[in-house]
Amino acid sequence: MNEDFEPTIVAFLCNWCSYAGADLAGTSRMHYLPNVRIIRVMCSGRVNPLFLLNALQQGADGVLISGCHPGDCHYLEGNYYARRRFVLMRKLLEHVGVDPGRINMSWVSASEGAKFKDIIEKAVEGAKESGPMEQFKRRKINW
Amino acid sequence: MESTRPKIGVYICHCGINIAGVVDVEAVTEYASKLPGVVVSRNYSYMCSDPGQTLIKDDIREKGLNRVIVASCSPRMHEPTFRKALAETGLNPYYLEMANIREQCSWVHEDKAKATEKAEKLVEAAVAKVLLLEALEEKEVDVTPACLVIGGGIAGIQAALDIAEAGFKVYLVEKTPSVGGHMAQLDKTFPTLDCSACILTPKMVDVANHPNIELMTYSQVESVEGYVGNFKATVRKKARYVDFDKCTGCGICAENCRLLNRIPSEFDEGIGMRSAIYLPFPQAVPAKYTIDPERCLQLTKGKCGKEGPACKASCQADAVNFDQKDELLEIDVGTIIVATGYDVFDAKRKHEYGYAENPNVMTGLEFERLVSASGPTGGKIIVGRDKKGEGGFEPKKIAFIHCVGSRDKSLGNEYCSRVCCMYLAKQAHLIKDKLPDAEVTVFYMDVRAFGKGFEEFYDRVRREGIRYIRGNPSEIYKKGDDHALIVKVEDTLLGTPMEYEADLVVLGVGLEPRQDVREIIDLFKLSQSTDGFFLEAHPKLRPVDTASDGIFLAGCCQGPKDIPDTVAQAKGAASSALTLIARGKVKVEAQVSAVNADECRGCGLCVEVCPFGAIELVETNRQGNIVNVASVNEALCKGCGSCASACLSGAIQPKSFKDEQILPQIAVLGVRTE
Amino acid sequence: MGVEQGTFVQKYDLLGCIQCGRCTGGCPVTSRTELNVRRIVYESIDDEKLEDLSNKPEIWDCTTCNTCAIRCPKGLEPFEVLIGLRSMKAEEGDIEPTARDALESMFNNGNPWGKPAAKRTDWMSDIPGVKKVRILSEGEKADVLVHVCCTAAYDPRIIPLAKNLVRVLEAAGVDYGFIGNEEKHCGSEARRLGEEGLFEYFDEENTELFSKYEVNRIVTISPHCLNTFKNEYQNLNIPVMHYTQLVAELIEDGKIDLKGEIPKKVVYHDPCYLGKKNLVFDEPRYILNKINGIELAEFERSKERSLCCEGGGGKMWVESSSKAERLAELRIADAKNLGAEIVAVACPFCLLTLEDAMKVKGFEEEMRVADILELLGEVI
Amino acid sequence: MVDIEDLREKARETISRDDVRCVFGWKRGTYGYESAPAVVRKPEDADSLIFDATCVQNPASFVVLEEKLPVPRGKEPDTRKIAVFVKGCDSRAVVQHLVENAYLRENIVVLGIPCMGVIDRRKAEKLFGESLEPVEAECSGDKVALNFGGERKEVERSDVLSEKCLRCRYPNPILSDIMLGTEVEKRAEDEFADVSEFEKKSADEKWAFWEEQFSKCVRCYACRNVCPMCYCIDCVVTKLKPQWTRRSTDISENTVYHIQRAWHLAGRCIECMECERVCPMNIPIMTLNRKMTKEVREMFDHEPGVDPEAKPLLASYNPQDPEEYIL
Repeated sequence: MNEDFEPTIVAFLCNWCSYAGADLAGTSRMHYLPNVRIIRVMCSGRVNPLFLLNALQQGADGVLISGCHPGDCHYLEGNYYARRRFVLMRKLLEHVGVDPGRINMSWVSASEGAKFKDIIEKAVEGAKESGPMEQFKRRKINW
Repeated sequence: MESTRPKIGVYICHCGINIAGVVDVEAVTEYASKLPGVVVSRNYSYMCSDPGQTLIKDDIREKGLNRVIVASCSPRMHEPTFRKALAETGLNPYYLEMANIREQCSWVHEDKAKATEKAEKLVEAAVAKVLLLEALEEKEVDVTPACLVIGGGIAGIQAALDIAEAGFKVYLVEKTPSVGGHMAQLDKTFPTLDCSACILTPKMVDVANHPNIELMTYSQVESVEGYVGNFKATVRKKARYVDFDKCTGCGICAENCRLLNRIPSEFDEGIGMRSAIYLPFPQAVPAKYTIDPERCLQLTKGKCGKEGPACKASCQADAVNFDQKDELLEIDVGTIIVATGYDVFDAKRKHEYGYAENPNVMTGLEFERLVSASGPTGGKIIVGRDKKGEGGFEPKKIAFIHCVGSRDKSLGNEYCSRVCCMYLAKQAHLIKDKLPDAEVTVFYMDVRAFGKGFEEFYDRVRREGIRYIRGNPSEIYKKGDDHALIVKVEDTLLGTPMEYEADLVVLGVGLEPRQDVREIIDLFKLSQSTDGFFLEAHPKLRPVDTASDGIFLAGCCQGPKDIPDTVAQAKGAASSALTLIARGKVKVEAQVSAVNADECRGCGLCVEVCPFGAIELVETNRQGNIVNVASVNEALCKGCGSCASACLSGAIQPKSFKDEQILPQIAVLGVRTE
Repeated sequence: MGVEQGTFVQKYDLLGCIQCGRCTGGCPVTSRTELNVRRIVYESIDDEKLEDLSNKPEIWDCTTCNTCAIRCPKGLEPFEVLIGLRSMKAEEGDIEPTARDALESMFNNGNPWGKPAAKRTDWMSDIPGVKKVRILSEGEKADVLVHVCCTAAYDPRIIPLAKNLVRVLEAAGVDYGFIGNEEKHCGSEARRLGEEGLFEYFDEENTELFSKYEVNRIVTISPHCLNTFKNEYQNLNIPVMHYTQLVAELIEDGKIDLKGEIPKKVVYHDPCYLGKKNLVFDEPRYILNKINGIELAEFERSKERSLCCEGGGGKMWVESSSKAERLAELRIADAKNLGAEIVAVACPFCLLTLEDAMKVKGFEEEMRVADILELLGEVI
Repeated sequence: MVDIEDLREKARETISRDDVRCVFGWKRGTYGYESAPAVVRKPEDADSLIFDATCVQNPASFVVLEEKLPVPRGKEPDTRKIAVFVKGCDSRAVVQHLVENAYLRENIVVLGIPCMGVIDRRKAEKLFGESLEPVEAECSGDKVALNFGGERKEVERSDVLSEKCLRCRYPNPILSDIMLGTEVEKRAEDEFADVSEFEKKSADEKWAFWEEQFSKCVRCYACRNVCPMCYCIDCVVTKLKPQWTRRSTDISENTVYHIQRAWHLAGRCIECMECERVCPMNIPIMTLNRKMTKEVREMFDHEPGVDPEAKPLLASYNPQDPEEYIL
């Protein structure tokens, strides 16, 4: 594992639980690594698995999708759909040779600021172990 | 798409030093100024303040801004504030995008350079997205002018009365046969020592008699559908096996019941007994008898004595009816108040206190019944009575124990229950009052007398000669055959372990989320905080709201509270519900999904996925051919966007969260900074 | 000797303590010694004080009975702080000679009793109805691997337990085997005497030893071995159970025929390491109830509230400073008051301490102390 | 075995119906080991129809791809049914179409053909070289007889049949309005040995394999175009707003294209293997699809294209779905 490598992770958080959990980590001043960049969506069910491909293609070294715990989805069942989609997408990427450690999914509720911090640390560690994602990173085109 | 070129204003908030202390706001301002489409980039100490908002509004008016980025706190905090500011200038409020550089940047990172760089990226992503945002129209739907209140304790009673008084319809649904809740079980209330029944029972009668309140006791909500303003609830009215209209509440039936005084009374916490046909307590409202279907011989065995059920035979009003069935009622309401209350901690879970083994170890609530004038001993403090309620003795040495089931991680209840310190002080006082010669000792960890008049009361109680020993007992066991209980405890101020002998121990049991909390969550789609109680929308600013619009919380279902706090929250919930009802209209989500009918292939995956049934396939004419395409009902759509991820071609998209609006964010944020 | 700054605070989560006093309030030995575990936890927060604390003789009075840990509302384990303090002394070798000898013997002979390793299987002879006890060879398969434990292998008073267990296993047709002379001390007492390094040595050695056989589960005679294998070994991936759990299972499956009868009033004393520490409460009682004739009584303080006999935590080798009445004697007196004729236990240490207390009390005529294995031996 | 005359007669009867627009089937090609697709719009067109082991194509693709031309003002749209000949595997496409509301059951006529397997052109060419003549082929038992313009050659079934046929579990159409011939027996189970074998590779080995494969791709989109399940009006891989994938054929875009394609078939692929067959660059496309098929079956106990009443996999869920990977 390259300790100096600072991975970039794109996180998709649902507005109601995980984004609120991330806010709580903030209000509780829990320090975590700055490697994760958050994109807010209304529900984990909104996260199109193709976003994940796009993020890896843009140069992200890992992705995180986080939603409400099963049964707690603000939209009743979006997280259940997300769970199916990402377990499959993860398998597909694994089959192509992408380290599955780059693809993280979690359930973080609005009250789990501490868990959010842990998840960030795990995701960063996972991406660090996997190393820089170069496999299908988009090459700069110099016209 | 508007034809005008985007003119973006970027506003970086210092939030005092909350942001500026970690993030170099000048650098971010400079960075933002060079981003495509940005015409003005500023920073200011508090963007949410009046002058901060004016700064934005002036720029919109003077510089013709048509897109605004505010980089400050979480959008969950101030998005509505800034949207409103945009709207005041006539700009569509949905041309706003926020970058969260406080909760998710300055507050969580220490490295200033990295935090600044992240803030720049977050602003850049917001710019990338705002370029593609569209103007959205806010729509309103009518609000059914009625409220459903669940739970008939003091919280539900107060909320129902407030709404009914304002002139609107209330359905008050209570699970047990009577309203009153836990407050009805209490003897006196701290710190004023008002008689609980004296202040509560008039309100109980009021809810029953109020023309605007439909009181549904012994009833439960079975299902809830719909959305803010237009909920449809199904309520099961359980069979009482007593004709509600005929019963006069005379009680002759109960006296004749073959199980008279054979069933532990829930109201008396099992200290007193009741019959199978019963009124929970003398002041119950409604004063109508109910047959316990799990205990009644006729209902469980199909046979009661040789002569048949005595209750039926003795009832002069002919009210007993064993053929009664549950009824299902549908009600339409605009708002819902959840006031389902709490359970007291089950002291059996603390084995070391021997609650299950020793009858002279009792819970605080049991003690309330013991000391209450309406209780099984008529208010006499007599313990150790036999099953028939005879015998017993007056305790001489009484120990009270704080924090039983509260502040205890090993039991999973880390929180403070907020009422135990004071109710134990009150109970200690009541003992001194009734048994002046008794030795009363309170074992505590900390005394939390934070409320109005609490500290004064605690002071008074101590001066009455009640001994407070700092140390939480570790175990209680019985010594020999007499009543003596040994409380093993350390006086932590002296550092002396001791074996305190008592003949009555009262456990200051805490408050817990109700056993059926999961069912209520599933019913109303509520969330739980880590302590298991229901989660409010914001811990400070929206303490009665839930994440579901139109559903409010009142009382201990949201967390332990004393009576004044419960009543205050109930009034708050009533006022929130009334705001919606009185206005008569409510804004519905503007960020709903929309279908591009030309691209939709009509597969219906979105229809399957939509949890709100907001999408259907409708026939449409595509160049002369009739085809099916998806169509969104905007009143039902909540904008979650699950449909968009299911759609293979991207033909359905939630507004403000479209693929084409998210991909540019990914393009900015996904780049690794080397 | 140096303790790194803040090590104690972090290792034992000392800042979580709210000084409620439940640890001390429940501590069985506070009534007879100077030990105040709450206060030690409080003072341990200050690194400067650790050395002084470690010099206090009462830290050796703790029996590690786990009561303080199960009572702690914040989920801390106060007694572990005491072990931490002990280890500061053990590191220097500045401990009681008896304890030091025990530790040395553990390292040299694989047992704390100063007995040669070669004699570890001597107990296996002369077991009624059993010709030869099965010793597993490397790679051999068996359902159950029995760990005898040092005390049951060497102490003449405890050897009958091991013998009776063999008889029970034979009678039930269990596919079992022993390790033989290679068997070593579990390390539990080494750890409790503060010798963390020695404990780690046993952890590694024994884990490797067990992995040489293909067994489904390990069964122990002593709850102390059970606890350390189950909860303290880092990489042991074989399920571990106490003999009472196995025997209860065998009785339930109808594999043991309990023919005999013991028409006595029996009270069962929960060993701390079996009960409070591993929550095995029901199986021993189940077995006793299945023995014909036994009338089972309960101590007022039983199960989670059971009173410690003071045999654990290395106390076998460290004499207590206190002259007050021993807890074991209290326990025997309680049993007497209940009218019990037999005090049943399921732990070699409990057996030794309670039996001793019974003799001190002079109740030998009216009652006896017996391990459940001995009672089983009388009825199969 | 299907009697060709019977097949043509059935086609003739079908196209003669007033409510049928056309019939899709197969006709003899002009060269090689594969027949050509055929559209029957008049009764006499049916004379050219055939069915034998060279009828590889999945005609169900045409049912969804049949263009709905703009209807001139004042004219009524053609709402007549489309008829289609299907083998077992082809019928699964029809079933999955019904699950996805691609058309209504009453709008199609399905003519089912039991099938003993079809030829893999690449295997045949390895054995016999390219053929400039159209080849006829007949399966019987374990043998396949090929007829090269009168010259008959018999080979083992496994030497020349497509892999999908060697593991075929649905040789008979799952649904049909009109059945031809007699049902044939299922000869195999699918244990996904090929996928399991591939899974054993390390991540680096996997990527090395795919990097080589994907870099061959010329992005002709033949795999997408032939797929019976790819029938979006505007495909995400070629969309410009938003642009998910750039059109350049570099490894990054090619990889993403292939993952997108496999992803969009997750829980939908009916294993007709047309994508791999048509690939001019011989990319083993099915290796991705089959991974998804295996996972979908193992994790969700779901098999697409076998039950017209089934819920689409990714538009349904089970609260007990696997989630070990969730942090």
